[in-house]
Amino acid sequence: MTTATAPVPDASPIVLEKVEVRSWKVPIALSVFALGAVVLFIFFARSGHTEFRFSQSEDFFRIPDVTVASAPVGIVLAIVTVVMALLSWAAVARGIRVPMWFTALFAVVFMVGFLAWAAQGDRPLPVTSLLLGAVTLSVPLVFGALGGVIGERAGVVNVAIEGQLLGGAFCSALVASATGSMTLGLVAAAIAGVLVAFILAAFAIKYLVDQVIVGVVINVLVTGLTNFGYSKVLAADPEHLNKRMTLPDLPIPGLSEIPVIGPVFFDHSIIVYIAYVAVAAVWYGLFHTKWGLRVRAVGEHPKAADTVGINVNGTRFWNVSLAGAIAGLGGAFFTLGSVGLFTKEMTAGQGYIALAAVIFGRWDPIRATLAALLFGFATNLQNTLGIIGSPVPSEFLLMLPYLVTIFAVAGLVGKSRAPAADGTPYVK
Amino acid sequence: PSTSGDGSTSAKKSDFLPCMISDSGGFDDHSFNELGYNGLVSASKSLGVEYKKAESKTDADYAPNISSMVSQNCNLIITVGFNLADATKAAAAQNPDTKFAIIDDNSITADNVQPIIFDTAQAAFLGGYAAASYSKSGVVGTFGGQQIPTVTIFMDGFADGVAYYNKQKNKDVKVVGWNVDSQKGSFTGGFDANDTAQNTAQGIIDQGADVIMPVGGPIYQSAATAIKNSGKSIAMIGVDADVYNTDPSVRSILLTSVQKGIDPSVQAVVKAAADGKFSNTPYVGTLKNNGVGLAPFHDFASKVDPGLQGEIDKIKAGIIDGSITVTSPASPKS
Amino acid sequence: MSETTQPQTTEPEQQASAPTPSPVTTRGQQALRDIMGGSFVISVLAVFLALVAGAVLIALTDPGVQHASGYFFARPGDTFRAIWTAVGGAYTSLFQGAIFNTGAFTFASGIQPLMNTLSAATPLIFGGLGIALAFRIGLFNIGGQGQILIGGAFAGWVAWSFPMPFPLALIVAILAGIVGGAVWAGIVGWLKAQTGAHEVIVTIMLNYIAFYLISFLLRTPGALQAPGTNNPKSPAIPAAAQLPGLFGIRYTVTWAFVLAIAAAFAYWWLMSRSNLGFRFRAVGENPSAARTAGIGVERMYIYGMAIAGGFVGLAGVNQVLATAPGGFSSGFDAGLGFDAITVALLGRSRPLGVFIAGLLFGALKSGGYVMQAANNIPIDIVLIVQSLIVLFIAAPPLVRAIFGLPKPGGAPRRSRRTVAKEA
Amino acid sequence: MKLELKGITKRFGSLTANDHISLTVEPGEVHCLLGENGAGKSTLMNVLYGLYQADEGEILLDDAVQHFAGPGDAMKAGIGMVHQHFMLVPVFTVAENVMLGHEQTKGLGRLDLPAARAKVREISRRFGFDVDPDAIVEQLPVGVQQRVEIIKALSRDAQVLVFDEPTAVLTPQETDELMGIMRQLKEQGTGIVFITHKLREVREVADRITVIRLGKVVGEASPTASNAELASLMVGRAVELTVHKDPAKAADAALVVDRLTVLDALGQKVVNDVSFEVRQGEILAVAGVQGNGQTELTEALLGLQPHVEGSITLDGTELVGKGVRQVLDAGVGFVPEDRNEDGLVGEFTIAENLMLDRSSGAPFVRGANLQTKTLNAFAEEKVKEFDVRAQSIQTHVGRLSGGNQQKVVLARELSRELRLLVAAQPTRGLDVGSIEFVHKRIVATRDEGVPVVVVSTELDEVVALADRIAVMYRGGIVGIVPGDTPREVLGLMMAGEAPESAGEAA
Ligand SMILES: Nc1ncnc2c1ncn2[C@@H]1O[C@H](COP(=O)(O)OP(=O)(O)OP(=O)(O)O)[C@@H](O)[C@H]1O
Ligand SMILES: Nc1ncnc2c1ncn2[C@@H]1O[C@H](COP(=O)(O)OP(=O)(O)OP(=O)(O)O)[C@@H](O)[C@H]1O
Ligand SMILES: [Mg+2]
Ligand SMILES: [Mg+2]
Repeated sequence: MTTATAPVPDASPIVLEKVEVRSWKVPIALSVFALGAVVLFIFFARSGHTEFRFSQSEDFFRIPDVTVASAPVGIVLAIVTVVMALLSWAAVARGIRVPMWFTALFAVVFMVGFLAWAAQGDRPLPVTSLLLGAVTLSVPLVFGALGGVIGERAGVVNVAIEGQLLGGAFCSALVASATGSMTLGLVAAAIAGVLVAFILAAFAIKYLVDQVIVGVVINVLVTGLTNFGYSKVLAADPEHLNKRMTLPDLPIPGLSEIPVIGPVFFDHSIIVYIAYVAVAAVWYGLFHTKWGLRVRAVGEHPKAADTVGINVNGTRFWNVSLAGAIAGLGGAFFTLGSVGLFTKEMTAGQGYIALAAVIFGRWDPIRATLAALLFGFATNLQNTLGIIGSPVPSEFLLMLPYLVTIFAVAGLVGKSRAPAADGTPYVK
Repeated sequence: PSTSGDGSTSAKKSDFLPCMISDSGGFDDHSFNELGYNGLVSASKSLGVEYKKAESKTDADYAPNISSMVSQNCNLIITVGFNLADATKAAAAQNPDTKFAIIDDNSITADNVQPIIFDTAQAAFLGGYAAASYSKSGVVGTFGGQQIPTVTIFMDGFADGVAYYNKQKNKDVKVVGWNVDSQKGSFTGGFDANDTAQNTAQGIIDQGADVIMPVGGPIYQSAATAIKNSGKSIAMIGVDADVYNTDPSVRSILLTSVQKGIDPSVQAVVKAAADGKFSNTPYVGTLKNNGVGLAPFHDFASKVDPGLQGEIDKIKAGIIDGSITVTSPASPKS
Repeated sequence: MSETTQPQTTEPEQQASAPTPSPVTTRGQQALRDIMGGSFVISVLAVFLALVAGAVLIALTDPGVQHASGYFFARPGDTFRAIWTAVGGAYTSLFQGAIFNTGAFTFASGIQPLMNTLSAATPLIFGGLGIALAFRIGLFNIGGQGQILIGGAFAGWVAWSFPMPFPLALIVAILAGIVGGAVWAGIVGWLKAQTGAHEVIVTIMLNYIAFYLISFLLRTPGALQAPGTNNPKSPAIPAAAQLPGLFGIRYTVTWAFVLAIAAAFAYWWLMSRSNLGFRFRAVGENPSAARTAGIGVERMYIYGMAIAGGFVGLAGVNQVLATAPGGFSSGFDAGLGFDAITVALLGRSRPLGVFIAGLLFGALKSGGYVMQAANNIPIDIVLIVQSLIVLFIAAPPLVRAIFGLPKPGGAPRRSRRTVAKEA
Repeated sequence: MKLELKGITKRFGSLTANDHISLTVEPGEVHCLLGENGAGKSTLMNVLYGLYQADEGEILLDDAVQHFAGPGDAMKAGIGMVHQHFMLVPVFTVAENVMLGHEQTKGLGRLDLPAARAKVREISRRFGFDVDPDAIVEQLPVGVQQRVEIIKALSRDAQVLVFDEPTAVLTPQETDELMGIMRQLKEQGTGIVFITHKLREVREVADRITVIRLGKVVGEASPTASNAELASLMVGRAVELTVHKDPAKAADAALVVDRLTVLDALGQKVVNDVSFEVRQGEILAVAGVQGNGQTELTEALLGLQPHVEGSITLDGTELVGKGVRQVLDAGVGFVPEDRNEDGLVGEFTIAENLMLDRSSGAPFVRGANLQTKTLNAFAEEKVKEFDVRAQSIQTHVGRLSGGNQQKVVLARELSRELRLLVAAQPTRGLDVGSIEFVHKRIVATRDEGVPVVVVSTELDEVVALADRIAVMYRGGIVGIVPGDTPREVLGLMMAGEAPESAGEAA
């Protein structure tokens, strides 16, 4: 048998015949919302007007307010949602996948309708501050989610984001007030995050303890430590420690003047700009650099990485630490970035929401950031509607971000693919 | 700052041991737990006795905390907040020799329990009136931590005070963040000075409010940050203590404070008990007994209407003599 | 997720039972080695290490120690004496609050702390069993808080809405609590089965949702709010539905403790003796093999979460019918949901283990109250000690390294192949 | 470059996987390593490659002693390895996989992908490969993935190349092609270590053969040695290489699969319009290269696949649309392809595993109570009958050897009243002795009149067991041929050629 002439098997990727598997998830979800729209906007229609306000009084350029009649707009938009839901059923029945933009458009229509319904009354709905609040509320989530993305891309599930945020918040307040330097406070926050990450890394990587367990226990530990430290250290010396210090806003010249966009994105303190940079850097780093290639290799197939000379556990260790630094920095937002001082358990479960953003964002820094923004928006919607008076009890609005999360992980994300070795310790 | 042992600095030592248990807010809540604690510390200092304190983290801690205080042989146990009512009641029944006092609750009738309650709506009414008078935009706002009576009583009084001003002056100052009739409004969901609180305050500012009364421990700090960030001239009304004194950093924006005299009332109750004059008659803080009140305008004295203080004094007198009635669904029923 | 059930799966404890001592070590040496390296000693040492860490924190933040250390080089003895006073005092209080109050005048009041420990342990055992059961199916139930809230609310609502004579009212209320917890956790199982939604995320989210839901109902007249008040608080539980004191009203421990023992037995029977438990374990250890063997993995997720929620719901029942029969407010879960996770981990998801872990953490808790009252040490120290215990337990090699202990079954460890070939 | 291993010893706990092994590979030589499962071949290569550190012994390259702290060092020294299980990151492109570990970067740390692509193309051209540098690895057929592995090794200028069982996943044609590549490398002066279980391949390319048993070198053999000689050297005793079986007795069709199509989660037709019948007392072997739909076919038979169209009837009963429980209750015995993943619960005891698919009702469950006594008696009996070697029935299955694990699976599946047996890769990873046993039991089952479907990628096994052979390629059945069809024809069919033309070509 001569080898040179042996039939060369087809080297093209296996392209198997394909038919669309019909998934009724999207039509079902849309129908549920459309039904809600019909019930709320039509059966519980509210007469009167809804006013959307886009500009703040001091804005240079002003966009005029928009006032609409609540009931007609609600009815029309409810009908639109019903039509869109029907369209999605029709599409799936014909084997067409409901495109993402369609779902997004549906969400926007529903949201406008909901706002027109809920914000009815003589108080205008301040659109700009609704969005501004969404951005600020999402900043710690963005930091946490970036930490989560890096950790999980490297193969270590980071449930300890909560602990890293809390540790960062505590140390930033402690160091900033003790030294009087907020820069040192930021550095301290990052270091605190790294220290928490060390515990996670040691137990997950060296002692092979289940990573979810370590994460949960670390969160309890950090809660205990910061509460203890608060009572025994910060609160024991109120003259010197835990004094209110907040980072000043640094409006970006030019950009911050743009109506709506300017105040929403370009008039923040340094830590928010760090978040922007971090998102871009993590995205670029993960997908376009040697570092990112190695991180992803270690999270997908550690043994393969090992066989090409990459130190798997070392890579994991340092990247979990890096993730800790980023999440810890996010902790400083709670103190230096907004409240100015530390209070017990002030992160209030945001770390877990950040974890949800990681999954919702399919382990991608950009998508995770968008997910974080969505959670921020849901939370702030609650604030805003509470102020202008809304027919929905405040507790139900407060539930909103959590309901959104469940919807997200159950409905929209489905079984998206985590890094293959995520959560699995590497033993040679 | 003080630990349990070192309240004993002054001369006349006594065996009297007053103790206090916080609710789940903790003693550093910048609110009624802290004020109660301050009262305990002051009273102990002046009596020259030691004291003990225990913080509760959750509702389940109340009963064990009280029982450990009993086992520490406390003579008077002050429990802070209506949440501790059941635990206090049970412990009082089991330990008839120990005296108890409970802040913000009037549900217990027992020989050894003294309720300490406040008709805060009266003071908040004055605050609302002052806010309406000071407002130039015609919009004033309030928001709360959680929707519980000890919070909404402030908001009710505040809104009623604004309404009273409107009636008197034939004005139309609006209140955002609280609707007395529907009892719905704006709450941050907790008593933390966090972003939610700051955004809530921001939202109220966006509604054009130029006076804000945040009700609920440290959330005023978030409101202060929002006010400073807004760059507008907006005034804030403090609650519980005279915030001018407790937090100098907000003096420049503080119009006044709606005071709830927890600190002095605790002092009074502790001293009475130490002197053997404990009584189970409720201590009700009102404008009349200065248990509640409106703080001075301090730095804002020159900015408010020159006649305002006079009007306030007159309304106060009216409330005291009953010619003006202030009621809230949350008012203490006695 | 088989590691969840036994964080130390890399530790072949069972090897201790393999009757194959190597010729170089005697049977006795081997036994000693196994005991010293085995899980019991590790557990004891883990508790010890955690207490030492707690002691360090206590000493570091003690004003007396700080004062004495200011002149450490002049008189180092003072510093050590101060440390001894601070730590010794704190742990004495811990003991007196958890086991026996040596300062009490009568034995009956002396054992009050022990009774407090039992009553503090009760909800931890219930919760721990629920979390442990989920672990055994390979599920991570972080939703204890929500399940306690809903379970407790169900129990309470049934108790005051349907007046019945004594044992009946109590039984019905307890069952309602179980159902409440089961429903709330069942949602998680259902979502996981239907959509693959990760239970860690869903349970956490449902905690918040339950909290706000209960908060809303508690301030809504006609729902859970006590009639005639404005406080967000429920009506009192009628006496017929309250869990009576086990040794009279003198002690806090109620019949709930007996119920906890029964629950541990039920758990044991379910997991070790019933075919449903067999399937749960199969799914937990290897879902694909279970599926191939015709076990409905998704159905097991739903059943398993629901039963786990039922156990956790009992913790809610305890809070409502025993701890605070005067009516509850929205925080009555008291953080038990998270404590229960540590109990399940420490108890290694075994019924007896969970029971003992519950007692231990119950003791820490009730001792913590006295430590706080007597020594002004924040009760958060308990949280720290608790989480450190679990961390140390999960990493036996770390504990062994710290104490220089041998590996269990070290040298005579046999490979699979040789066992098979020889046998 | 000359490679020398001197006295390499590697222990895992008390197990000595390599016991003073020495061996030399000259430049331009193909050195074959032979040995049964677990003999220590891969371990030795992993030591050479720096993945494990030897407990004793040394590695010399051109007479210089090497100290490899990790694979990075070994690669730098000029050693390349094509692993038994591919070491490719499935979601990466070919170029990314090739550059991983020695990435070149441009400004801002940006990966220099164009350079990596060029390298892939250059090597592909040199060896006549057709590999797209931008293809995602997991979408490539295994044969191509293996070329990526080779490119990866060559891109680092390997002087010594280790192939660890590279042919296990290849069609006979692909195997021949690989032999060609090896010869080409050899001519360029590369030293090659070649590990395989297939004696035919050994004799074709080997210059030298070393046989390892239980971690020790038991001897060298010449490429001209017979199969029987090599096999007895490997196992240490004479081995029966063929199964005795009588011709199948004709009977009624019991299993009828008609136009079966299975879709995976992405909607791809992983099994495409497949029809066949199996008669009572007949073994139908499904041959084909791994990944051509056999797994999905067997899973569809058991009711494990969610998207199935077409019909499967067993003795007239429709099985499509039924759950696994009902299919098992209909009398289907199932030996899964991956016993650790799908067949056994490692943390369960032997006894528990024996009742795994009978956790409802008699005899092991009464009411809701497990009947431990009944189960233990049953387990004792089966352990004896199937010669499962373990300390006791309470031993955790995870601690048994692969062969004994497989016996537990067989004992469980064969002790029910069967109307169909489906066995996927029944002897994968087993040593020759265990293979003998499993094959005998399968033939015995057939002889009891049970229809049997055996799926195997090993042509030897297919030829040994089959009464008829169905060859699968890319989801479809290329053809169903008699059991005595020549290997060459089967090989061509496995590459997708229809039986007629395959017959002509061979
Ligand atoms: N990391 C490890 N830890 C413990 N034992 C191991 C490890 N790796 C391999 N072994 C054991 O070492 C022995 C040799 O394994 P190895 O993989 O080298 O065999 P092999 O000859 O390559 O077998 P095969 O033909 O199945 O590939 C086996 O008994 C195996 O179980
Ligand atoms: N995957 C499945 N999908 C749908 N129905 C199922 C599935 N598995 C089982 N069933 C049906 O559900 C019912 C109960 O199944 P199960 O296997 O638990 O029965 P069982 O063994 O009798 O239960 P138990 O032993 O607990 O009494 C049966 O009617 C069975 O046919
Ligand atoms: Mg091998
Ligand atoms: Mg059954």
